[in-house]
Parts: sequence; C-alpha cells; structure tokens
Amino acid sequence: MDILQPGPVTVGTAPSASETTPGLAPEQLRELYSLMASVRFLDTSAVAWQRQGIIPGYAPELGQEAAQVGSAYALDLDCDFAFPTYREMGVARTIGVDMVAYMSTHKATWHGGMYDPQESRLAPIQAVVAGSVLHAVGWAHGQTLQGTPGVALSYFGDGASSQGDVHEAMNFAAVMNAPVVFFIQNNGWAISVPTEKQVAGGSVSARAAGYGMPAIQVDGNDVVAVYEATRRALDHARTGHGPMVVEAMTYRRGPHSTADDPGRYRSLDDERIDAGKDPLERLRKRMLADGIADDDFFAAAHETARSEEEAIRAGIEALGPRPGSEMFEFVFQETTPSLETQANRWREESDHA
Amino acid sequence: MDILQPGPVTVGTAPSASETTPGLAPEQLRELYSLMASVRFLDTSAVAWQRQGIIPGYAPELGQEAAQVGSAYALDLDCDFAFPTYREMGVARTIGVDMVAYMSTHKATWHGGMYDPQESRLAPIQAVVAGSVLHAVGWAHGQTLQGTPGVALSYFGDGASSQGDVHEAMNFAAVMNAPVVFFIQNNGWAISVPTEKQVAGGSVSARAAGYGMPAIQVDGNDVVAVYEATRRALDHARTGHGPMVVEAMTYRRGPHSTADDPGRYRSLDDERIDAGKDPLERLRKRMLADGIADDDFFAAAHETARSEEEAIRAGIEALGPRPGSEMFEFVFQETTPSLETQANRWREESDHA
Amino acid sequence: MLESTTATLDAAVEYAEVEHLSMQQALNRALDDVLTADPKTLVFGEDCGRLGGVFRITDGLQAKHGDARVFDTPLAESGILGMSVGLAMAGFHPIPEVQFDGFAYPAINQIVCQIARMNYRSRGKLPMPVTLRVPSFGGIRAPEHHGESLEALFAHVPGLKVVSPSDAHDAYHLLKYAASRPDPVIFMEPKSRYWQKGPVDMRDGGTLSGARIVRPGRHLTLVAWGAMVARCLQVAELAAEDGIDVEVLDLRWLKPIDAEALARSVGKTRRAVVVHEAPLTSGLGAEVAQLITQQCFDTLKAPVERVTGFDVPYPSGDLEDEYIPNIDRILLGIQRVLEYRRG
Amino acid sequence: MLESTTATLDAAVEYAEVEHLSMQQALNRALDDVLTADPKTLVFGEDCGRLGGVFRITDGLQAKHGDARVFDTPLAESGILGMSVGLAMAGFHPIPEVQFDGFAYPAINQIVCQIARMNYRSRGKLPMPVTLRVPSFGGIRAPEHHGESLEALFAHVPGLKVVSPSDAHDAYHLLKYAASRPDPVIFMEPKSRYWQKGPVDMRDGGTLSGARIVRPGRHLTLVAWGAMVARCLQVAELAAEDGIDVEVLDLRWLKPIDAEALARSVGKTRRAVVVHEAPLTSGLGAEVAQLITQQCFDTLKAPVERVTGFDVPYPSGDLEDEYIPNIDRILLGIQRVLEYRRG
Ligand SMILES: Cc1ncc(C[n+]2csc(CCOP(=O)(O)OP(=O)(O)O)c2C)c(N)n1
Ligand SMILES: Cc1ncc(C[n+]2csc(CCOP(=O)(O)OP(=O)(O)O)c2C)c(N)n1
Ligand SMILES: [Mg+2]
Ligand SMILES: [Mg+2]
Repeated sequence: MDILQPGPVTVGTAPSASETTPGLAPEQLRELYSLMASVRFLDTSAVAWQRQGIIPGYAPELGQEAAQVGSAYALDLDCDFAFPTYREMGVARTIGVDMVAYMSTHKATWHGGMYDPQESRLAPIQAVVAGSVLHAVGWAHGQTLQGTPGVALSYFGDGASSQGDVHEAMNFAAVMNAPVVFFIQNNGWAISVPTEKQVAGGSVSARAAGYGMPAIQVDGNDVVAVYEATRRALDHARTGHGPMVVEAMTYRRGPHSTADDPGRYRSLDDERIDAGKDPLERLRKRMLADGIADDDFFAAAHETARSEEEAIRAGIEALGPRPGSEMFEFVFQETTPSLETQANRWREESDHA
Repeated sequence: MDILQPGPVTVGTAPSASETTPGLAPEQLRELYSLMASVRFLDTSAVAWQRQGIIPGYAPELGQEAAQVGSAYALDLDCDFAFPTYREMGVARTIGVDMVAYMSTHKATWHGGMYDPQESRLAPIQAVVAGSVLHAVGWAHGQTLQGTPGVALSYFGDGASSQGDVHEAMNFAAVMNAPVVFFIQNNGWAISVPTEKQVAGGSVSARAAGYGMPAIQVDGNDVVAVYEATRRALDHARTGHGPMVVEAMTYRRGPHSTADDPGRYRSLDDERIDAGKDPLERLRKRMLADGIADDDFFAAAHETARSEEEAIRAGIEALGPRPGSEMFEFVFQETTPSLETQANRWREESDHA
Repeated sequence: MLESTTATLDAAVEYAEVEHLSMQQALNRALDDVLTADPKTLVFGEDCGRLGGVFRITDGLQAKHGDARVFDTPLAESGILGMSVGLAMAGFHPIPEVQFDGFAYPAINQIVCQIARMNYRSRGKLPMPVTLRVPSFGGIRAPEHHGESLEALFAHVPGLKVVSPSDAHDAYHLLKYAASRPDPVIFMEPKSRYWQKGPVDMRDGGTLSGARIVRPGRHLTLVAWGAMVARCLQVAELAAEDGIDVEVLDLRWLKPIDAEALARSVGKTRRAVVVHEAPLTSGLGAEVAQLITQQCFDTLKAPVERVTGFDVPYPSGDLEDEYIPNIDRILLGIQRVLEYRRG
Repeated sequence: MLESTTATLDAAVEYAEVEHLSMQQALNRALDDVLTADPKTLVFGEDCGRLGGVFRITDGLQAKHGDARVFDTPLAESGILGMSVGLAMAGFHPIPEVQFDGFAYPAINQIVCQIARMNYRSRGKLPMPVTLRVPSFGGIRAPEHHGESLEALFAHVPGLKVVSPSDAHDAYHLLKYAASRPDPVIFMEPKSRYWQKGPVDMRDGGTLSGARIVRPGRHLTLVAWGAMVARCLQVAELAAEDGIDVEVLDLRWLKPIDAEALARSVGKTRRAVVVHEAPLTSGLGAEVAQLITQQCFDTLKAPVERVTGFDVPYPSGDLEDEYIPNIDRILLGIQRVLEYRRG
C-alpha cells in the first residue's frame, strides 16, 4: 500500500489491515487503551457534570476516542503542534495538557482554555468551525522557514470541510509544500446534518487529489490504524513531502453538545448501526486475544481513569471565576489609554455596586 | 469519450479532437469567427481608448476570445444565465448585450455596467474575485425549485479558484445537484502570479472529482472545442445531472489591466511560447482549409468589427456622467428618511458650489 | 421607505386576537405565516430544516412547508449568503439564518459587497429581498463567538437595513414586515429573550417603522435595543422609586435610525443615556449620541452618556455579567447625567 | 501602550538626515528597514513578491531579501490572514497586504475572530504582532470595491489597533513603529496620496503615538485622517482668506483615538468639524464627535459637524467627486458651525 500516491487510500477498514500492529509495542498498546479509558471516563463524566450544574455545557467526544487518542499519540511533542476544535478533549489528554486548565472552558471560565498553548503544543480551543485550519498551515510554513522539523496537526470535522477556509488552507499548504497534516474526524454529523448532505463526493479525503496531496481514509474507531495513518502522514510531511490528509471515519455517538437533542434528527437504530464497533471494546478484545493485557490491567486502567476524573472534577469545582480585570488585561500586549480608562471606570463601578 | 465520469477529461487538445466540427454548421462557424473578430477589435480598441484618455482603465481579454465566445455561444438565452467577472467582454458581446452599456463601466460611469442584467441574461460586471460563483449556484438552485430548464454559467479565473467561495460554491452545487457549469478560464496568470504558484495540483478541473462532479479540460484557444465542451456541460446540468466543471486552458496575452506592466513579471519569450496558437488565426486557417469561408468573408467580418467598434466608441464618448442623485436613488428599492436627508443636503450643497 | 403599516401578507392566515407567546414562538409563527402567504419565500441555514434550528425558530416548518422551501445547508456562511443572492436574482425571497452572531463574519464579504450592493450595482434591476436572521447579543453563557453584537458594523454598510425586536409582539410583526420588504434586512434576534413570553396582538402590529417608546418619562431618555430594552425598563422602575421618571425608547430600527423620535424624546427630557452590549468605541451608541446632540444641542442638559460593553472581546460566561451593562452601571450612567453641572 | 518614541529597529540601518520621498517610496523604505533589522519579519500578499505589489510598495524587496521573506500568496485573503496567525504563533512578524480595502472583507472572519483575539484567548501567551497593510480610501477613479473606508469597522473590533498616515514622513515612521509592536495593527494607507512627495526626516520620527496638529488655529478644529488631511489643509488655507483660523488635527490613530488631543484642541477652538470619506451612519466621525462632545460639552459653541461620504455604496469614478467630501462641502460644514446660534 503506497500511501504517498495522491488520492485517497484506505487503511484499517479491512480486518487484515486494522488488526495487525505495525510498529506498536505491547506497552504502547496498553498506553493507548489507558488513554482511551481515561478519555472515555472523563468525557462521560463531563456530561454528568453538566447535568449536575457543575459546568454549563460540554461537547462530548463519545465514540471518537480512537480517532483522537490514536492521532495525537503519533505526535512528536518536541517539535509538533496540534490545532484542535472544541471537541478534542481526547487529544488534549493524550498530549498531556493540564486537564483542569483544559476543561475550564466548559466551566465558562475562559474562552480557549487556560493551559499554555506554547508549552502544551496545543493551540487554544477553537469555537469557530474551520477557524484554525489556516493557522496550522501558517505555523507549518513557519517550520519550513526556520528549518525546524515540526509538523502541524490540524483537527477538523466533516462539517468544517464545507468552509472556504479549509479549501484555502489545503491550497496554500500544497502550493507552499507546508508540513501540515489535515486530520478530519468524519463523525457522520455536523450537529443535525448528516455527512451525505454536507460533503459532496462523500469524503473529505477524496478532495486531496485535486490539490496533488496524498490522503488516507482510515477506520477511525481502530486506534492502531489511526495511529499508523497519522504517523505515516506526519512522516510524509516531516520529510519534506508536503501536506497530507487523513480522514478518520468515526461516529459521534452522543449529542452535538449537552444542549443538543439528537432524537430530533436521528433514531437510536441509526446510532446503533452507524456507530460501528466501540473503540475501547475493540482494542480490549484484541489485547485479550493477543495476550497483551488481562482483566487486572483493564480494571486498573478504569480505576486510574476514575481517580483522574475525580481530581479533575475537584479542580473544576474549586475553580473560581477569573477577576473581571482580566477582561482588560489580555486584550493587548501593550494596553491603551482608552482601555485603561474603561478598566478604571469598571473598577469604580464594581466597587460601588 | 464519456465526459460524465467524475474527474477531468480533456477534449480539444489533440488535433483530431479539436479540428473536427461535431455539430456546428458552416454558418455557425462563420458566426463564431465574426464574433471573435468583433471581440478582438473592440478589445484592442478599448486598450487604445484608454491610452487616448477616452476611458480610465480596461481589463483586456486578448487571447481569450475562443474561451469566451465559444462558451457563451453554447448558452440558451431563453433560459440560461451567465455570471461574468470583470474580463468577460467577449461573453457580453456574444450574447448580445448592449456594448455601450457594457463598456460604460470602464468609463467609470457605473459599477457593474448599465445593461439590464435580467433582460441580457448576464449578471452585472463583478469586481470581487470569485464574488459571483455562489450567486450562480443560488440562481441555478432557483431553477430546480421552479422546475425551469435554465442553467447558470459561472465564469471565473485560475486566480479566483483559490478563494474559499469557489469551494463553497462547488460543494453547495454538488450537494444540491444544482444546474450550474463552472467555467474556468485558466489563462496562466492572476495579475503577476502564474498558475503553478496559484493552483495546487495544477488544474482546477482536477478538483471536480473530489466533489463527485465531472469535469472537462479543454483547449481554450479552440473555439469549437470550447463550444462543444460547454454545450455538453450545459446539457449535463440541464438534464438533471447536476453541476459540472469546464476548464478552458488559454493565455492572457495582454496585461492584467491597462494599469499593469507584465514586463515586470514575464518575458516576451514566455508570452510567445505560452500563448499557443492565436484563436482567430486558428479558426481562419481551418475554415479556409474546409472551404467554409474565403478572403472576402474575413474582410467583411473585420469591416463589421471595425464599424461596430466605431459605433460603440461614439456611444462611449457621448456618454456623460450620471447625475449624482443616482447615488442615492439606487441604494434601496424603498429609500429611507436618513438617505433622503442626505440627498437633500447633497443637492443644496451642489447647487451652492 | 419603511412604511407605517402592518405587514400585508395576511390574506392566507387566520388569527386569534391576542396570544401569549415566547419570542421563539412568535418568530416561528411569523416564518410560518410568511411561508404560507408567499410561495417565493425560502427558509434555510445550518440545521434549520430537520432540527428546526438550534434555537427552534424554524421548528416544524420543514414538516409543514416541505424540504424544498425549508432546508439545511452545508456548514458555510458565505455559501449561505452567496446562494441567497442568486436565489433573489431568480425571484425568490430568501430568509437565511446564520446560526450565531459570530458566524456572520465568514459571510461579511457576501453581505457587504453583494447583498447590500446588488440593487445599486444593477441600477435597481436586481433587488435583494433577503431577510438575514442573526441570533444576536450575549447573556446566555455560551461559548466564544456566540455573544456578539454586530449592529454597528451592519448599520455602517450602505444598502442594508437593520432591525432588532425587543419583545414577542415586535418579533412577530417586525419579522413579517422585514420579510415582505424588497430590500435586504438584517434581523437581529436578542437570543437571551427567546424564551420570554409576552402578549402578541396577531392582527394589529401597530406602527412598525421607526422607534417605539416603551415607557414614557419626563426626566431622562434611555435609548436601547434588543435585550437591553427589558433591562432598561427594570432600571426605569428602580429609578422611579427615587422619583426619577425615565423614558425608555426602543430604537428597533438600527438602520435607518429614527432620528426624529430621538429628537422628540430628548427634546422633552433634555437628558439621554444610550445603552448597548457592543464595545464602546465606534459602537452604534456614538451614532445615537451624535444624532441626539446634533438635534438637541440647545436644550441638552448634559452630554449624552453611553453605557456599553467594553473594548474587549466578549468574555466567557463567568465574566459576562461584568461585561454586559447591568442595572447598576446603567443607574450610575443616569446619575452622571442627572448630576452633571456645567463647569 | 503606543509609546511616544521613534521605532527602535534602526541599529542595522544608516540614514541620511532628510529625504524627499513619495509616500510609496517612504513605505517601501520602511518595509526594507524592517526586513533588514528584524529577521522574523515576513512581507507577503497577492502580487507582493515579483511584481512588487500593484502599488509598488513592496518593489525590490523580494530581490533584496529573498523569496522566503517576501512572497506572493495564492489569491485568497482569508488564507493570507489565517496563515499570518499561524506564522505569528511560530514566532514570526507578518506584514501581510490585502491588495485593496474592499478585499479585506473576505478576511474579516480571520481578522476579527482570530488575529484580534488570539492574545486574549491565550491569556497573553500567543501575541499577534501582525501589521496588516490595507491600501485604503478612494479618489483614484478605480473599479468597484477599490475605494472603501473600513476604519469604523476596524476601530470597533476589540483587540485591533488602527492607524493611517497622511504624509510620507508619518508613513515611513508609523509603518516601522506599527511593525515593531507586539499587537495587531491595521495600517490604512491613503492610496490617493501614494505619489505625493514630502520631506521625511529619516532619523527622527517625532512622537508617533496619538494625534498630531498639522496646522494650529484658533477658531475651529478640523479633524481628519488619511487623504482627507491634505484636503482639510487646503480648506484651512481658503478659510484663512476669510479670516477664519482653522486648526487641522490629523487623528492618525483611529484606535485608540487620542481623546486628549481632541479635548485640548476643541477646548481651545470650541468648534469642530470631523471629515471622513466613509459613509455617515455609524462612521468613525460619530465616535470622534461624541468624544469631543463628552469632553467639551460646556464650552462647545455648536454641535460637532460631520462632513463625510454618504450612506451609499462608494460610487464609480464619474461620481467620486460628488461622494468624497470636497472643499466646498467642508467649507459649508465650517460655515454651519460658525454660524450656529443657540435657538
Ligand atoms: C463558522 C461557524 N459556523 C457555525 C458554527 C456553529 N457550529 C458549531 S459546531 C457545528 C457543527 C460542526 O460539525 P463538524 O465540523 O462535523 O464537527 P463536529 O461537531 O462533528 O465535531 C456548527 C454548525 C460555528 N461554531 N462556526
Ligand atoms: C477578493 C479579491 N481579491 C483581490 C482582487 C484584486 N484582483 C483583481 S483581478 C486579480 C487577479 C485575478 O486572477 P484570475 O482569477 O486568474 O482572473 P484573470 O484576471 O486572469 O482573468 C486580483 C488579485 C479582487 N478583485 N478581489
Ligand atoms: Mg462532524
Ligand atoms: Mg487568470
């Protein structure tokens, strides 16, 4: 399979391709499982937090654990950089972002999250659909200019692929031969709109050929296949071959966000049929079959996930609102007299009230 | 040759394909020649008008006569509608637009031209690159909704293809199966930027497949091939098969506009080599060889072109500025008190001065 | 221009006299009525079809009017607005939605350069009867870009008209009115008021052009629009306890602004405060203040005060109440105006 | 904030004292200096490389600094600005160009939601030292969308700074200054003044923050920016013939506006007219007028007058002179203010 041909190439959908473990050692597989378990537990907990009034809203990634963990696991954090949307909690967790700082956005504490993007190698949480895809291209081109080996990993969805910015980004990247990987999580839905009403031609990866870019379409519920596809794409970009597309076919099992009611636009049957095999269950079975892990391992992984979540929840519950002065503080590096005047009046009036 | 396959199909580049006359009768070939001759004469004259101070600026289409005349000739003016850029003088002439009203834009009389777009079947002249591509899709979808047989013919350039709006338009059109033909004049340049620095993957038609759309790449200097490709694409769209791409490979022989100096970014040698065979000369030779026209015919065509130009120039020279009151008059269908107040003050102050 | 009549689309629809509706229901009914009365009307946007919109404003409309007339589009705002231009050229009356205020930005090029100019460019031959619905303003603790106030931008664009209702009654009638005009109207819906119920006189919209005095008063005029109108009414009640009689003027039309109504009200009260959620600098409050000053210069007792959002990006939910003009800040603004003494 | 010092990039460059340059040359020299002094600077946009820009502002820079640092992009403004965000995140100092004012609209989403907010969103961790050059305003008989004035839009956006030079000297120094700041600056170049020559003191930029009095006067303050400054100076000369001593204030910074300078000037003259090319409604003139009124309410002899473009799309060349404030209209505005008597 030559994935460096322009045009979509599918890996991981046939059991033969997906169920082999190209370069992953048993401890890596165990790590992948543990990550997915942590992400799954935190994700479902976050939905519960919202129901309990701990956070006002959340965009669950249930079903996309393999796509997020597998892709982020392939990053070289010494030099690469990831650009998330609003749904990449699993990416953040995989690359080791402070999860209280990450989840703070969903507590409405600060837009974009409170982690340090430069240290974390993760751009701020992005609420504009397709908003950061061009940033990834610019950042990647910066690596070329600097002669550094970093690759940008740009996350976006099937819905986002309709935005003009994605086209501009792909074209810029291909013209400039920028080291960027466009990683699409095609999860079947953009809120209520199914992929077939969104993505003409049926897949985002099919568009790559038009830009002279190679693409891989991968079973997004197979964490190993996702890892492998992303690793190859990162290598491709890192070795000067330019941008590449990876499209992970997965399924948004939950609602779009805690404010959404999927029952209005899809049936439970749809969900059952389209969701495919559960990413965690799938890896678990395989590890058991391969003798890579036993029940104790899984129990321990789940216990770790539970205690992690407990700590994060405690952090989130303890997180107070930011002082209002920060509204003014972070607008500029160099503030302005007019802003200072406004900040002063805000302070006086707040004191008064 | 099955042009209804997704993906680019080339017609007209091989002499065997281009030099046959699929469905065109001799009088139609003569008409095509006459149109190209009129367009050529008016176009080169307009450059001269600019040098003579008759008009402040102009965007010549020298070298693109076949692409413009051939494509517009395929329209069914009873139901189709064309969406031009700022360079489609040949399209306007071919479909019979009042050329004084058309050229008035270049005299800086009125943005968009002074012809009636609805009657002319030609949208206003569009100065925003890629600005009207989505309009064509919307108009086309309107035909579907109404059950009318019209097809939208959307003109744009290789440079325009980089704009996000073109992607959104292609995706919308393909998702909605809208009867629209995207007609790209790939003339090698976007002002000073050559296609290879503009269009990743090398051609715009190559992108069609990604949307599940068929495409034809055609020798844009062969008026018959262009006509034939456009006719097929219009048929395709008209018969309910959805959108299609036609990319006419041609060459902008002149400057981008009368304000441009191509000597700064390309050599005369480049121009000679890349321009290919002259569209008029090519058709002339072929008609002579086929015995379809003689020297008298060509002399007459050129004489007609000359006298047409004379009349248009007279019209343009006679064209006075529009009354300033029209600034206010055409903002809305229903004006506003605030605008009336401003118009009144403008009137008083103009009278005063 | 904006005529002082109720919408005249009503032939096909039968009404009860007064209904008690939320603004969401009122807008939904307005769209239903327009779709029923005018076969050229189309309602579309992201999630507007099957889902009925993330705010349910288009709820049930696809089921009733069919998926040719009420439909989901791909996720691309420039596409939605650009397509609207072509549909209008083909004789339709598009009522597109952008899902949230902040997602109007990707469509600005099509709005400013195309929708707002096509009538002008074509010398009146290509009218653009496009009513763009924009769920607007803040106050619902939403994610980034979901609480923006774009009225100053829209109002500055030649060729656009801009309106924002503050209650269910106006929402119903202004939307029907806007949708029946031949010019493009940006319809800014105060999303924090969607669920607020109020009486809607279904038959008689009253005067739909211009501003509306929602509370008469003698001492000072509060000018507001959208969600700030209700807040100003609260403020007026509180001020009344201190014997200050505040007039509250709902501007409604943000372009064209009803300059006469401003002059009439402030001509009487001789003091004015303008309130909006958008940032201060170059906000619409400056225009309102200047229109008042221009017309009432001789009688004005104090410079017009602006109580607005700050020149900062709309903050996250936790800081929303610090940003949006609250009752205290508006009261303090009123106090500054009342206490103003020439130096 | 905007510090009152000249740019401090100059280590690597040697200057003559005063040169006579067109604004185009001055801007070109400024970019050359910045590219020389700061290796992180990148200059790019449509036709900015080989051609040197349609206005030749980047002429010769690619040849001198290489096509890695000065380059052509594909034809996509959102792409250009979006890429700038990523380059800034990677530590570069992008100086992108949009070819004409009207083609900033396709990039508004990236400008407003990304460039202007990344510093805020990241709590100061991702500064955006992006200087966006926008050839701006009208007056050159150009095609549609080539004569727009977007300052009111930009000035309203939290997180942006906006500046416009009116002569070659300021063009040179303000561009170097803007390019050396850590915040995004929209640099609006008055294209009708590109070919106008003037003395440029290469070593001493003078005070670069705030407004600048270009002509002192006692009777009335004319506030302007960009190409309107030169016109206001002409007006002042004509008015002087009638014994009217007009002060001309070049606002320069359109965000933040130098409110103090406005107060100082109008505090003295007690009368003001603000002039701009952009449409009247919700234009920056409203903000300027309100800032003046707010600060000088007691002493102001007449309401601030606005002489501006109309609320119409920027017209074709033939009607340009009817649209842009001309000498007569400005003189009439002055007259209205001078003749104003309290009723
Ligand atoms: C520019 C823009 N338009 C609209 C929205 C509202 N919105 C938020 S998420 C979403 C759907 C996104 O779908 P997709 O890209 O497939 O990502 P997913 O939610 O499936 O992860 C929409 C329409 C937005 N955030 N940004
Ligand atoms: C949105 C936008 N950006 C920039 C420009 C300036 N501009 C006018 S024409 C042009 C080049 C267009 O190239 P192409 O699409 O290939 O058409 P051609 O000029 O070759 O016919 C540019 C950059 C514009 N008019 N609109
Ligand atoms: Mg999705
Ligand atoms: Mg071209």
